Amino acid sequence: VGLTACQKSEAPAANGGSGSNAPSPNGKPLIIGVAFETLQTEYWVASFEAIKADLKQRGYPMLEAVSDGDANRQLEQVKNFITRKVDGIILVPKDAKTCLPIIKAANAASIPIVLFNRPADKSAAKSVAIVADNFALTQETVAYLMSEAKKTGRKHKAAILIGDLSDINAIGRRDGFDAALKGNEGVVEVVARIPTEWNQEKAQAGLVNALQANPDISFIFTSSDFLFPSIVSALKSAGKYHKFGTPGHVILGGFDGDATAYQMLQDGYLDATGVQDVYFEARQSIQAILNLRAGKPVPELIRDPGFVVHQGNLQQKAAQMWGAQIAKK
Amino acid sequence: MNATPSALLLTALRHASLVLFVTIIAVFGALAPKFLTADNAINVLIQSTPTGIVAVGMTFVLLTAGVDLSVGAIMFLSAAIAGKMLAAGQPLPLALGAMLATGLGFGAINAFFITRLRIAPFIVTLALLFVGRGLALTITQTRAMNLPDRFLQLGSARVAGVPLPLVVLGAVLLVAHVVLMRTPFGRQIYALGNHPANARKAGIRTQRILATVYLISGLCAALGGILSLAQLGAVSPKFGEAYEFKAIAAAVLGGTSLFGGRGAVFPGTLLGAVLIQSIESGLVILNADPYLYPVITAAVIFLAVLTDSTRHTLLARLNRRRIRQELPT
Amino acid sequence: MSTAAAVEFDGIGQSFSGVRVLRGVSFTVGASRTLGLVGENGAGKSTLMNILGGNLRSDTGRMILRGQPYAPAHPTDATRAGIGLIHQELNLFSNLTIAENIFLTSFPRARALPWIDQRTLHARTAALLRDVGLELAPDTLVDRLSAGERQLVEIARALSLDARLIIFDEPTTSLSARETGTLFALLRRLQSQGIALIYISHILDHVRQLCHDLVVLRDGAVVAQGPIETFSTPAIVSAMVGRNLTQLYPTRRGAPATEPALEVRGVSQPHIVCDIRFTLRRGEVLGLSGLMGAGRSELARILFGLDPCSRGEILVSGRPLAGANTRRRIERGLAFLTEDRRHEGLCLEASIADNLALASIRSHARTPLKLIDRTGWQRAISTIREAVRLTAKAEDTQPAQTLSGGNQQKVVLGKWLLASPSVLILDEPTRGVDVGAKFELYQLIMDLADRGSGILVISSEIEELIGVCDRILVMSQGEIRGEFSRPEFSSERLLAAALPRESPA
Amino acid sequence: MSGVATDRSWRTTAARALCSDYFVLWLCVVYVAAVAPFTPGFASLDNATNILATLLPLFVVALGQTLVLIAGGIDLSITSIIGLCSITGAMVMNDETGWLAHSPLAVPAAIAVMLALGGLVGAFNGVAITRFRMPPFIVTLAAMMAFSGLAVWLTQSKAINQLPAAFNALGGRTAIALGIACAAGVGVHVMLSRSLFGRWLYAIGHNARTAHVSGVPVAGVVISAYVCSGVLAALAAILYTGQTETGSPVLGQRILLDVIGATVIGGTSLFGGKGKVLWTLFGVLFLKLVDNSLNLLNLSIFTLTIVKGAVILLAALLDSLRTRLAGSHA
Ligand SMILES: Nc1ncnc2c1ncn2[C@@H]1O[C@H](COP(=O)(O)OP(=O)(O)OP(=O)(O)O)[C@@H](O)[C@H]1O
Ligand SMILES: Nc1ncnc2c1ncn2[C@@H]1O[C@H](COP(=O)(O)OP(=O)(O)OP(=O)(O)O)[C@@H](O)[C@H]1O
Ligand SMILES: [Mg+2]
Ligand SMILES: [Mg+2]
Repeated sequence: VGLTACQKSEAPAANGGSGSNAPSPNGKPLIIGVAFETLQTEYWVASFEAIKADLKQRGYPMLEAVSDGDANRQLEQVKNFITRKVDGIILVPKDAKTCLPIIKAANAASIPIVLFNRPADKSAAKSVAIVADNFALTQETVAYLMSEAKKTGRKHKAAILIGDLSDINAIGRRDGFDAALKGNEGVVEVVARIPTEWNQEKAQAGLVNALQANPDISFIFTSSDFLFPSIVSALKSAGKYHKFGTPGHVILGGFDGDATAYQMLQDGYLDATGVQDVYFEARQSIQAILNLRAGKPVPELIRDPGFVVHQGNLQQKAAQMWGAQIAKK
Repeated sequence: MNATPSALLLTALRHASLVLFVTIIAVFGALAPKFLTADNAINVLIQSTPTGIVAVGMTFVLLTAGVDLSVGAIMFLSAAIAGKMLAAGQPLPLALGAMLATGLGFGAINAFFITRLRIAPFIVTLALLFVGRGLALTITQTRAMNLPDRFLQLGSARVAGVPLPLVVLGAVLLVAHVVLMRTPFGRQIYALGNHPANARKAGIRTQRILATVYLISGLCAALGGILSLAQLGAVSPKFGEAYEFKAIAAAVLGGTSLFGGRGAVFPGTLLGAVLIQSIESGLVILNADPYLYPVITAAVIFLAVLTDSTRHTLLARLNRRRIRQELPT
Repeated sequence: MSTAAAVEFDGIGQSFSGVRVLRGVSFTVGASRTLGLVGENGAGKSTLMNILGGNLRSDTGRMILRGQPYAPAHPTDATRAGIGLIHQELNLFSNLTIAENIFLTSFPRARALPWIDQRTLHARTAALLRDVGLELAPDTLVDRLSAGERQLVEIARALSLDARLIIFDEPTTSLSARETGTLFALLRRLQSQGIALIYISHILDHVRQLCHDLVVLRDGAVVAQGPIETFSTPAIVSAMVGRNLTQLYPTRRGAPATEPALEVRGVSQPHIVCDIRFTLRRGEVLGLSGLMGAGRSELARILFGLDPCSRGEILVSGRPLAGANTRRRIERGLAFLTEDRRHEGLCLEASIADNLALASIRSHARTPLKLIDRTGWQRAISTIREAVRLTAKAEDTQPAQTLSGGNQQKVVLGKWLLASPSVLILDEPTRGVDVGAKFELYQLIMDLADRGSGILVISSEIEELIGVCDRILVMSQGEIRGEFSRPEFSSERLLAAALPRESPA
Repeated sequence: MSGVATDRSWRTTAARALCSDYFVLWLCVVYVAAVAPFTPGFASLDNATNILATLLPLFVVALGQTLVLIAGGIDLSITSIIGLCSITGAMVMNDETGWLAHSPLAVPAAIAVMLALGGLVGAFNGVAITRFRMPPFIVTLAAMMAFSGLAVWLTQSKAINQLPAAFNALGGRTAIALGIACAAGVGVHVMLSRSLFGRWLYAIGHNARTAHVSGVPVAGVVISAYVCSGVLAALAAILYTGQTETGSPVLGQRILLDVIGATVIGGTSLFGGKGKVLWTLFGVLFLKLVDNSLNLLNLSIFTLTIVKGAVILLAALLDSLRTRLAGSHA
């Protein structure tokens, strides 16, 4: 809501140039290069928009690049940033390893680089990472779902929608799910592990087939909220889409906290979702660049604790939930 | 010469792909009895409708020795437009009409560049793949869009007890089959694919046929998009991605040649589309290790095509014309 | 009925990438008359007919059709104007049936419905096939037809158009004596119906039998025209080639040696050939005669290793081939000029030089890396160009498909001559080749024989076999039915031996 | 009169430029000249090095694709070969869990394994296509699915780093990568234009039946073409892996359309018999220039895809214009 006002007042500054009235540590506006790996889910779009809005508010021009899942292209893009002499780089790397040469290139040009949402592996290359812990947050979310499942007093058959097997986040969430499962085998038995390749159609078809094989599935976890429309469609066609607390309700859990998830929580269909604090991460990334430029000490890893939103705490957490903000708009 | 073993062998060979298809289904059925239920068969068929319909359009194009790489982009773009229209409160039929019109429009652009400006279909449609996806991303701002429930109801509607998607698929197949096999236009497509220069010499309006073929492909892509949306209920930025490969694979699996002039939509392309979907469905029902999906799918496709090509070689050998009447020895 | 000329050419000129192929061609085809169009390979006959048929637009000049100016932009315009064109290079689609090929642009429709009326289609096709003397089911795939049969289908197609002017561009190249007879009867019937015909052929006897008028083209220009009676055959030949040609066949200098080049012992393949035995001596030109479908081409393909053979032995220079594949057989000295030059003889889009070199290029790859010795290669190409008298206009880098039919044939022959084979099998070697060039081809064949190679010539032209062979075998129903040595040669005896026997009761 | 003459000579020069092998190169030059003034940092030495570094591996893969396309086939499995080779090489030599960790033989052994593996996949493709007469599109599509699935499974989705510095230098140091790519390019060029194999390959692409009847060992040559494509993809995997210093199962997964697109833009025919190394080089260069300039222009991802499509179309349009002009003026 506040964003539009800012955009208007800052409009001339967006052009950058020497006449800008934007304050910055040494008087000139900083050019920040933002390189994303993908913009193909709500979550990344929201993060991207959050960074963009934050930078705009500060009057810093931004260069953008999206590599569409290609680690090599990302390397090219960051090199292009360096060619353009940016003052800082915010990077969503493809994975923990392919980003190392990118970081090295930035180090060599002494440009501060912040990894957004995905950490790099340990190495000599220096960077700051702002991360939500996929593993821990998923574990926490699934643990909540388990406790809900226990309350019903019966054993549940479960399906998990796994993301792209070559995506590090997808793997982290899968592992978090498995970790939460440990010791709870008596409560939940996984009867379907559906690889979705982050594709809605595959998710939908896979879930329909899983429900075909096990019509009594009553527990579904998805590695990303953006697959919820597919899940809802599959559940509806199986006649199993019921509100929380009504008989036949399928326990649903997700990750990300997008607008659809918010809506489903509000309507009482969704049990819980793990939310990453996008606004916190955006703010921290830019602050880290400023601090690095100012020579202040910055920790190598800044954690976004994230939080689980569920039926019990929806009202109090909604304000921090990026999906809720979008849904309200 | 009537009931010799070779006559029996011939019949078996003629229907080799069907035999293989049944074998694959039987294997899945033996491993998971749930797979062989009527419900599941209908499910698999419904799930293969979008691929099937897009592949029917693709078959027309492939028969002329062309290719249409823009089908996935057409699906996405038309879906994005429909999503926006529905969000703006337009009636559903209008949105559906707009989708089909988009498909036709893109088909017309393809046709214009290919027939008027004589650019290779591969390049034209590749370029339109980029343009189409780019436009769609602009329209959606890379956000997922949830469609109103009316759309999902299309997917579960029934006509005289038959699910609507199956009715549409059946109609498309019937029309396409009759057009290809029983109309002058269809037979001329085969002639054109066999030898374009000779087709012109023979007095066929080759440019007109080529143009029509791309229009058909565009229309089928949009129609496939509608059916897919009717199952998903949402448009995501990945919608329709890699559909060009899926459609070509289904057509080629059904015996259509990339070099033109050979192939058929029924049963060829239909079998191809259903086979791909059956494998996926079977694997989910078996709860197979997600890592094995691509390997098994590839193996089955390989086997299917191997059978088909062996069959062709054997048939050609058995069908060789005879000069002499040999006395039985 | 109008008395206007069927068609009038007025100053037609055409060039391809700067080379002039037709220069101011003017002549008239009278109403209901048959005009013979003759000329050397590459004289421009087919090009002129392509202009008439709407495949090409001429650079200069105009045409007048039955008194009306006529400028077709597309082949359909020609069809609509009542012109039927039978192409020199067969123009059929192998993935369609005979019926579909014939009615491709004029399918009979079911009443007011968009789809094809299959019954009418079949009935009309069957009638047309009966007319041209082809006993095949209308729904046979063209893929399964031999060259001769395809030619008949092409003719049936032209008849189906109900054209008032039909052009036959070398229609008998794949036909044997019997089918040619049927065709001529058909042509006479057309003539009597008042249909004008243009008949292009290199067989001057045929032209003489059929035509009322004659036009001779040389190098793209009309060099002679008039009623056929005013020309003697030698006069036509000298008008065509621009010099006097005293002989149609070169005289044989050498004589066959005694040692065998190729021995075939009891070769059999069920349903194809049965117990074929003969010996081809070094330096011998052996003819293989027979009717269409006798199995001559099949035998040649078996000898060359393209088709399987279940029994029998084949020896080259005394050594058995023992199941060697085609490549091995070529290395052992076998060569095979196929009758299907478009699909098996040439790479149409490749250059003339590449086509010429294809079979022998291996011998120019010397270094361990198998790099081509380019000077040696180029030298070989230019020698062979000379030898086969390839038209001087053609450049080595030009794609083979831009050559006239006869010159394409020379390229294929040149390819095999370069491989200096010890046994050369020729399947219809002079198909579409003009008289002058034929003489040269025969000369090349005989020279090769004189150098000690054995030569097997398959031909449907009995005169040709009698003219060049030392000995002739006759095939029928997949068996050898007769052997004739030079003194016994006569068309009647050869034909009699070629006729199929009644099948045993 | 003289006006006509100069007009004619101007036209012949234009026609000659249009017909030459260098057409796409001229297109690149024109593109750079047109775009540089609006694109900050485009015409700089740094950027040229960037373009070069990213162009090399793509060029190497495209070389293999060119061979296969000339023979009238297509190779969709290249991306999976890159991923599979990348992780196998990394498994052999990485410093933590590598089978040959810290051994002096690690790097050469890894390279040998990678190239051999590429060749093996190529041989598999080739044999299936020639011996069993299966369509290349499906064979290589199935190979793509199977081998990239295999690569992801082998690593359980995790990338492998800690590769020896000597190996990383192969792809990471542009000068070395340039040397490797040049060697590959020259090798393939000589093979195509000077060797027996090249002649045979073009003949097969033009008409495989004629080639067979003329004694060309068709199956052997086609299999070799696929093997070459596999080995070149493996070589590209070495370069890519060196650049990213990581063995990743999904390396190069998105370049398939780029590779085929670049090759076809260069002028190679999808129907066989036509193609040259130079054409492919210029095609790759053109594609990379477009990518790079659009990137520097700071266009949003949406606009970028649209503009890229439009530029490809424009290039093709010019190409078809030149073919028509060449037809009427040569
Ligand atoms: N598309 C083309 N491009 C270049 N040259 C061509 C083309 N088509 C034909 N020619 C040339 O035109 C000349 C005439 O060819 P045409 O086919 O008309 O000869 P023809 O008289 O029919 O000979 P033949 O008796 O061998 O059939 C030949 O020299 C041929 O090479
Ligand atoms: N590709 C083919 N497929 C099926 N049948 C064929 C094929 N080629 C030829 N035939 C058939 O085989 C028989 C013998 O072939 P062909 O006619 O070539 O023999 P031939 O004695 O060489 O006669 P000619 O060469 O005069 O036509 C014919 O009846 C022909 O129809
Ligand atoms: Mg001709
Ligand atoms: Mg024959």
